[in-house]
Amino acid sequence: MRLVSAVIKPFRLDDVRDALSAIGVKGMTVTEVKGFGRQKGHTELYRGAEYAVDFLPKVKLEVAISTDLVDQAIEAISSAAKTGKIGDGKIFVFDIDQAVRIRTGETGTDAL
Amino acid sequence: MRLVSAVIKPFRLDDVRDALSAIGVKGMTVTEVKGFGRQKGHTELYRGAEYAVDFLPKVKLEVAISTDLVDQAIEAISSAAKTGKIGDGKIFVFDIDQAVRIRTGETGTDAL
Amino acid sequence: MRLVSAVIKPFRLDDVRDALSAIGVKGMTVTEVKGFGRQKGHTELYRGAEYAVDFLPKVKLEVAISTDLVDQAIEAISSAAKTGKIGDGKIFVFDIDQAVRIRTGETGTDAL
Amino acid sequence: MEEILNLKYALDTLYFLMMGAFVMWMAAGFSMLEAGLVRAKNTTEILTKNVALYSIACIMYMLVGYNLMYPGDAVNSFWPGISFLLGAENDPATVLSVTGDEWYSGSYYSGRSDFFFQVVFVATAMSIVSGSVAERMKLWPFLAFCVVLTGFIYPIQGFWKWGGGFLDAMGFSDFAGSGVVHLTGATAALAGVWLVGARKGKYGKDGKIHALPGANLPLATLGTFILWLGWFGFNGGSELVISNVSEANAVAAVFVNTNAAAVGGVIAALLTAKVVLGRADLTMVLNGALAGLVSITAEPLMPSPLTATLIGAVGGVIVVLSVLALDRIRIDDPVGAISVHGVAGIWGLVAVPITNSDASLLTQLTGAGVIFLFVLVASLITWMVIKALFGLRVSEEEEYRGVDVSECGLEAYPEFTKNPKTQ
Amino acid sequence: MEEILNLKYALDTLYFLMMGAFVMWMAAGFSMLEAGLVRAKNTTEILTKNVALYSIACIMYMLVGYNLMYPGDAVNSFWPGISFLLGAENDPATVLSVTGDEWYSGSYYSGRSDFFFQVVFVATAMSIVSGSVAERMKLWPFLAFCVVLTGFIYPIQGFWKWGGGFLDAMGFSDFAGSGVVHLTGATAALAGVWLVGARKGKYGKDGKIHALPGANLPLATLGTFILWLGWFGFNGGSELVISNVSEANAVAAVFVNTNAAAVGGVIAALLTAKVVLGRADLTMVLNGALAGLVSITAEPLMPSPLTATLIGAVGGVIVVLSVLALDRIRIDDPVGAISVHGVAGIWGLVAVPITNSDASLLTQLTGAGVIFLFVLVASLITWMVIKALFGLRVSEEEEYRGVDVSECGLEAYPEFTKNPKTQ
Amino acid sequence: MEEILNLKYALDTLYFLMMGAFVMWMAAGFSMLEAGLVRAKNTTEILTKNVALYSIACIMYMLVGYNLMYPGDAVNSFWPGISFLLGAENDPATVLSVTGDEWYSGSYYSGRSDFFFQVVFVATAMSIVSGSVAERMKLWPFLAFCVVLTGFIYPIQGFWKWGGGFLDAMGFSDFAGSGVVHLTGATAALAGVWLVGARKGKYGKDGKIHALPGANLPLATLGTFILWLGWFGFNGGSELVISNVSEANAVAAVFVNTNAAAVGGVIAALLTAKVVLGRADLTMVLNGALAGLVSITAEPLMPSPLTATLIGAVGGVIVVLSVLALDRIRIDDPVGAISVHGVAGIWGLVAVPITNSDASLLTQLTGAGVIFLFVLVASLITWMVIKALFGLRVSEEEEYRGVDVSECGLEAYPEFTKNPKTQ
Ligand SMILES: Nc1ncnc2c1ncn2[C@@H]1O[C@H](COP(=O)(O)OP(=O)(O)O)[C@@H](O)[C@H]1O
Ligand SMILES: Nc1ncnc2c1ncn2[C@@H]1O[C@H](COP(=O)(O)OP(=O)(O)O)[C@@H](O)[C@H]1O
Ligand SMILES: Nc1ncnc2c1ncn2[C@@H]1O[C@H](COP(=O)(O)OP(=O)(O)O)[C@@H](O)[C@H]1O
Repeated sequence: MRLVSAVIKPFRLDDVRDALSAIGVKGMTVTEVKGFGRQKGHTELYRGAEYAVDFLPKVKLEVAISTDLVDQAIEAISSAAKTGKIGDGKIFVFDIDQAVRIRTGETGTDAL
Repeated sequence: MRLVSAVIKPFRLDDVRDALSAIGVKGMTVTEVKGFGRQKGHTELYRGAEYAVDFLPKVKLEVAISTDLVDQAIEAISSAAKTGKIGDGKIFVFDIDQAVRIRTGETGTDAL
Repeated sequence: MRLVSAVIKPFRLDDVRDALSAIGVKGMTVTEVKGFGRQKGHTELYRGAEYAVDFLPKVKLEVAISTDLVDQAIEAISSAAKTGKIGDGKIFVFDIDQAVRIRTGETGTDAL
Repeated sequence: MEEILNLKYALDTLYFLMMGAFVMWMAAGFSMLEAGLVRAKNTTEILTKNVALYSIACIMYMLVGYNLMYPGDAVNSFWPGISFLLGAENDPATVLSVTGDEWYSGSYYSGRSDFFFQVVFVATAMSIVSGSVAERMKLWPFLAFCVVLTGFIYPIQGFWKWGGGFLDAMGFSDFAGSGVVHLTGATAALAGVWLVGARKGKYGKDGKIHALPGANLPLATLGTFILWLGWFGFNGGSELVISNVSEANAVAAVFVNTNAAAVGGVIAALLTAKVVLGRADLTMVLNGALAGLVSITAEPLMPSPLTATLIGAVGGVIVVLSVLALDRIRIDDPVGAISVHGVAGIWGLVAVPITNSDASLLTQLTGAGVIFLFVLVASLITWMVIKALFGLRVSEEEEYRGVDVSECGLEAYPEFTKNPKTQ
Repeated sequence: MEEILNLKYALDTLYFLMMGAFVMWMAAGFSMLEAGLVRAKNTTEILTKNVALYSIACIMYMLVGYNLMYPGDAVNSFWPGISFLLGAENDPATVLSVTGDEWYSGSYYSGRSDFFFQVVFVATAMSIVSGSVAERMKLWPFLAFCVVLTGFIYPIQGFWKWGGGFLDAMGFSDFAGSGVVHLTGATAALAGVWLVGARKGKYGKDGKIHALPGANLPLATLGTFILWLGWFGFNGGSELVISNVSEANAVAAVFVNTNAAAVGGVIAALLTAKVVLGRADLTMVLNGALAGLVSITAEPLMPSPLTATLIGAVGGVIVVLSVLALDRIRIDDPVGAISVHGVAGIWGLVAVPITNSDASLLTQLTGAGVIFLFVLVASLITWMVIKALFGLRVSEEEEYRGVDVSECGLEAYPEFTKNPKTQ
Repeated sequence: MEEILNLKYALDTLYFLMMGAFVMWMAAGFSMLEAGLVRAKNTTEILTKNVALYSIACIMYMLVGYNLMYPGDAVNSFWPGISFLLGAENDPATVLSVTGDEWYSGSYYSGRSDFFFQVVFVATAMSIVSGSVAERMKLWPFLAFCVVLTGFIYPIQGFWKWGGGFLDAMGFSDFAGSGVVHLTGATAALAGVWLVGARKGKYGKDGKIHALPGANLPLATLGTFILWLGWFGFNGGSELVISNVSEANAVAAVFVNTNAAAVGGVIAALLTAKVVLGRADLTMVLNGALAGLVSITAEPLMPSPLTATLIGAVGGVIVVLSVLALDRIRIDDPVGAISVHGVAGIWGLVAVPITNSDASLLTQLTGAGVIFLFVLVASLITWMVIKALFGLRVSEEEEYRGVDVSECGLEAYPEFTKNPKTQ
């Protein structure tokens, strides 16, 4: 099992969710995060004074899937999240040791 | 060391924290997340127009513990978080390479 | 590649970001979280009635870096985040299986 | 002379309408105060209740309440007799035919302006109830109670004093309604709180009292200021006429004293909170302002400004202690309305003899007791009937998710709080 | 006698100024209502628009509008002729020289107080527009439209009725402006909505209507209460004088009926929403209150309080159905202003003959039709010219990020919502 | 004749009380404006300060300030002499015994109504201070300053002009208090800001000016509208009587001009912000409205409406530039009160001779200088004594966590923002 974790632009979330559903992903968990990277923040003015917006709003999506689905998932996320402009985000893949579905106690890929 | 990461229903958080404390867990980190899974969202009405609530509020709990505590922790979380209804959530376990307590510089399980 | 994940005090975020930039880290992702640990919450009064603030506001910082940078990153975060008072937080390091930059499709350390 | 009468009548009517408009504005005050002191997930519902209760009060009072309270000729001094809708407006020719001293025993302002002033008072009484039972009482049963209180309970006891019933005959003194309006509202609220029970999570098994902090204190502060402004109409209009030197002086004295009592309540509550709780608890300060206002409402005319300040200050001390005490005996009143309007209302009635030699402590206590008992019993019965028919309280799950979603289907601040809709 | 005239004049002026101040307060009401019903990211801009439109209205009406609407001597009953700035104030000596019956045909209150009362009406008409085109129309083009509406379109049709033009001559009846003010504002809004189009995401490709919930319902409720209070000035002041028994009675009747219609609207909208939508939708209840008020505005004097309640109630039913219907035909009005002021405004005009035998249904329909058509055509032309010159709508990306940042550079609630600034 | 006198007195008293109630309402305006412009974590405290300062102002002015400002017979034209509490109300018999021309030199309205009107002015002056020192000054030392300002500093300089002291004798002209009230408040604020220092994080080491955006702009807008409405009372009531044609005309002119100056300020500030900052900064627009109002306050009677608009517009330009300039010299005023009330206040005084030929530029400058210097010195001394005794500023950690928690123990929006309580 792997955890595919993707940081993406917020307004692409629905597209990415649909793309993942299309390849059979049944569940995912989403967190609102702030990102810092090559895409630079900007400076706002309030009453003539500046304030820097360094961190940009992003969404982090975590999907636990069986290992054989990883490439498809990366592909699905990439194409749905891509705008081609700087700041599109990253995908990281982690190994999952164990998974449990709380409601039933199922473990392993059955739990996903 | 392992990181036990659990996505649960928000109103079970206090019970889960108590259950983990009971088995000797000293710390944890909690994030508000939104979940998508078998438990479906629902549709609301506002001035006669619909809006879909697709993502449901969940809480993600992360606990770093020594490897030998993992089964107990899973057990503790599962029983405290379980309502038996759909949407109870998942537990994922990850391997931790290294851990550091910032205040003291302690590493490994001492840092937890 | 490794993911360095640090839970720190919120008001140290800017310092930590600067310290990481100084060692060449180009991007990071930040999440607002609530922490529970040795640092205890406190009790507030509202109209004479008490309420417990058990979870304390923390910030979680996630940085994907190449393995050889891990020690420097830990050092940078530790020294920038340290106040010496309880509750300074933790650093956990995880192994990353794969990384992809969505915009370009680059993988591995090129994606960071 | 006719021109003078025309002007007098017009001036007093204008005065009365302006004062009534100020009191109407209190409906906004209660709405904001209560919306600020409940949790975010129960905000839409409390707003809906406030808008609807005002409306029901106006309709019921027009249909039957006004005539109950001010009957043409009452059956006896306890029961006014029933009749419907409003009577005719004063006839100009009749008005202008009065002479000299007759004037003030006749109709000196528009009958409709009198109705307008009175009707906004009823709404005030009912507004007191909504805050106390907030965050757990169902919408429709609450509105059913509103029909009964504003159509019957309030007007009947109102008749006893202001309609010339037995409390009036007895010499009971209540200038603008510390008893008739505020104690009435608070007593109905108390009955409701008893029957609906405390909010889930308010009182721990271990005897601990938990705080459920209000979501929006600027709104609560705004509500208090609105009420404060409205109170100039509430008390100032209760002088009823302004068109000569003595009356004008009286209205001015009422304005000054009303303000003085409010500021006395603020400072006293601020200091009491600091001493007793160790902090400048803004919600207590706001309660203090209102308690000061309620305290002076029974007699805003006779005190000197300094005395008025002190009467208000005592109200401010009382209200803080009362809020703490009611919590001890597990009467869960999210906005403190029972303390503000009930406890300070009784203090206001009791304080009348200090400055008004026509009033006696005993009569004041009797009056307070009569109002309290009658409204308590009548309200309890009403709440119980409603409870038996429809239930009073939302389900535990609905309370957890917030009554906004279950009762109104709308969140008040959909973008500001985490979505509490689902477990 | 001179003293009497002095007092009459002073009393009527005071009355007029107070009523005007209440109407001015409606500017705050529209601001809060609209700010509460848009999404958080479009809040600063709607506030800016409201403050600025009020200001432009006052300036334009002073420069040219007032004279257009109330010309010394009109060119004909369709075109008043143009002139600038305000005339001189009434001369005291002249005022005091009138006798007896002459009085009420002369100037019975300060000319400046008349201007003050009238100018706040113009602002009301324009405030109706801002809500309907909210969340997507650019700031400066909106203000350009404001110049034209308040300086020309409103005054010209206002002249036709209140300035003694052909609608007045025809017997068209519109006491305080269900047509002249509310229908005018709503029609200009409708034209704007047509040209600017619906908010992105409001109507799905699949024919689905999506909700874009308002961010702050306590604010919307506060706005409604402010408007409600202001309406006492709006209708109550439209009686113009109060200084004798009959006039005082009339003003009082207007107050009572205005309130009655509002409460009728509240209860009717609450029940309609419950029946049709299955929930006590607070935003519909607020619309109901305002629809009740708009409905009675054409004739707040003649109905009995009960009839006024019913007229308002019909308005409350209509507004709920109208909001749903307009959404079906994809007229995207975030705050429901077209339904509240336009549809209920027409109902108000049509309802006049029920209680006022001087009015005829046909004339009322003619008047409504004339106002609607003139304002529609004039507004469409104006909007189109502005669109051609500057464009009306922000870019898609700006709409996504919110017009607060793109148009004003400021967030309304920087700490309460996620930063929506960047994609 | 007696009936006429009765009516006159009653009418003027009613007018005065209504105007006073409007000014009292400004306390809510300042509260909302300031609560909207501070950060969320400092909101409860600013609300507490506003409610408490109003209360202290009322008490201190009753105890000693009113007599200081309007002494029966002053010691000399610089020092009024001290006495306590309020005098007796006008005796009806005496009032009614005056004849003809004597009238307006005697007491033409209730003495209590005069106190009521005056006392709400004091509170206004003090409200100006709270905003400027917000977000870092301690609660209790602030209230200590309030005691001194409202009991002594304000009344003494007020005596110099309105109590018949040397500024009045000199021909200094200040109709409703651009100087006596607004410049006084702003100067006291300036002294406080100097001594308490800038908010942490406002000015970077690198000379950079950082923004600390206000948390709730709808609230700030509401506050501005409340102040705007209140200003009709502030300026309109300063005519003092209304009961004849000339006075009624004067009051109406004041209403119209007050409104005109506000709208001038809005439009000018909007355009200035657009030109200078490149954006339609709502907070500047709100400051512009208030600056317009302050500008016209020294002379709202004589200008034509057009001139009043222009005077307000100059105020609107000035205020934007002043806000930017004060930031440059590191005077950290979170709400812009020093610019709005101080800089525009001076402009208002200086502008009087434009339309009032009785005033001279030199006298106006002298008056402004006298008020500024006296209040500055008196305030500096007071602040310094308080600082020495109790300290003025919260600790750095408390400032970081927000003064709501450290000073009041309560968060204003516990559910809307991240919990800022702990590091
Ligand atoms: N090394 C990193 N570790 C963790 N998150 C990162 C890292 N680099 C970038 N991110 C996340 O990805 C987002 C986009 O990265 P950025 O460098 O701005 O653009 P791009 O994805 O186009 O390279 C950032 O806002 C941040 O949230
Ligand atoms: N594959 C997955 N990867 C990550 N999170 C998941 C995954 N599946 C479910 N979740 C999380 O668990 C929550 C509950 O899952 P759901 O399928 O609704 O019910 P259940 O836990 O009863 O199977 C979801 O809301 C989501 O947050
Ligand atoms: N075992 C753990 N797993 C995950 N997060 C932890 C763990 N222990 C502590 N934390 C996080 O670190 C923060 C600081 O820990 P705490 O024990 O309070 O102090 P210290 O870091 O000084 O030991 C906690 O608030 C929590 O967010």
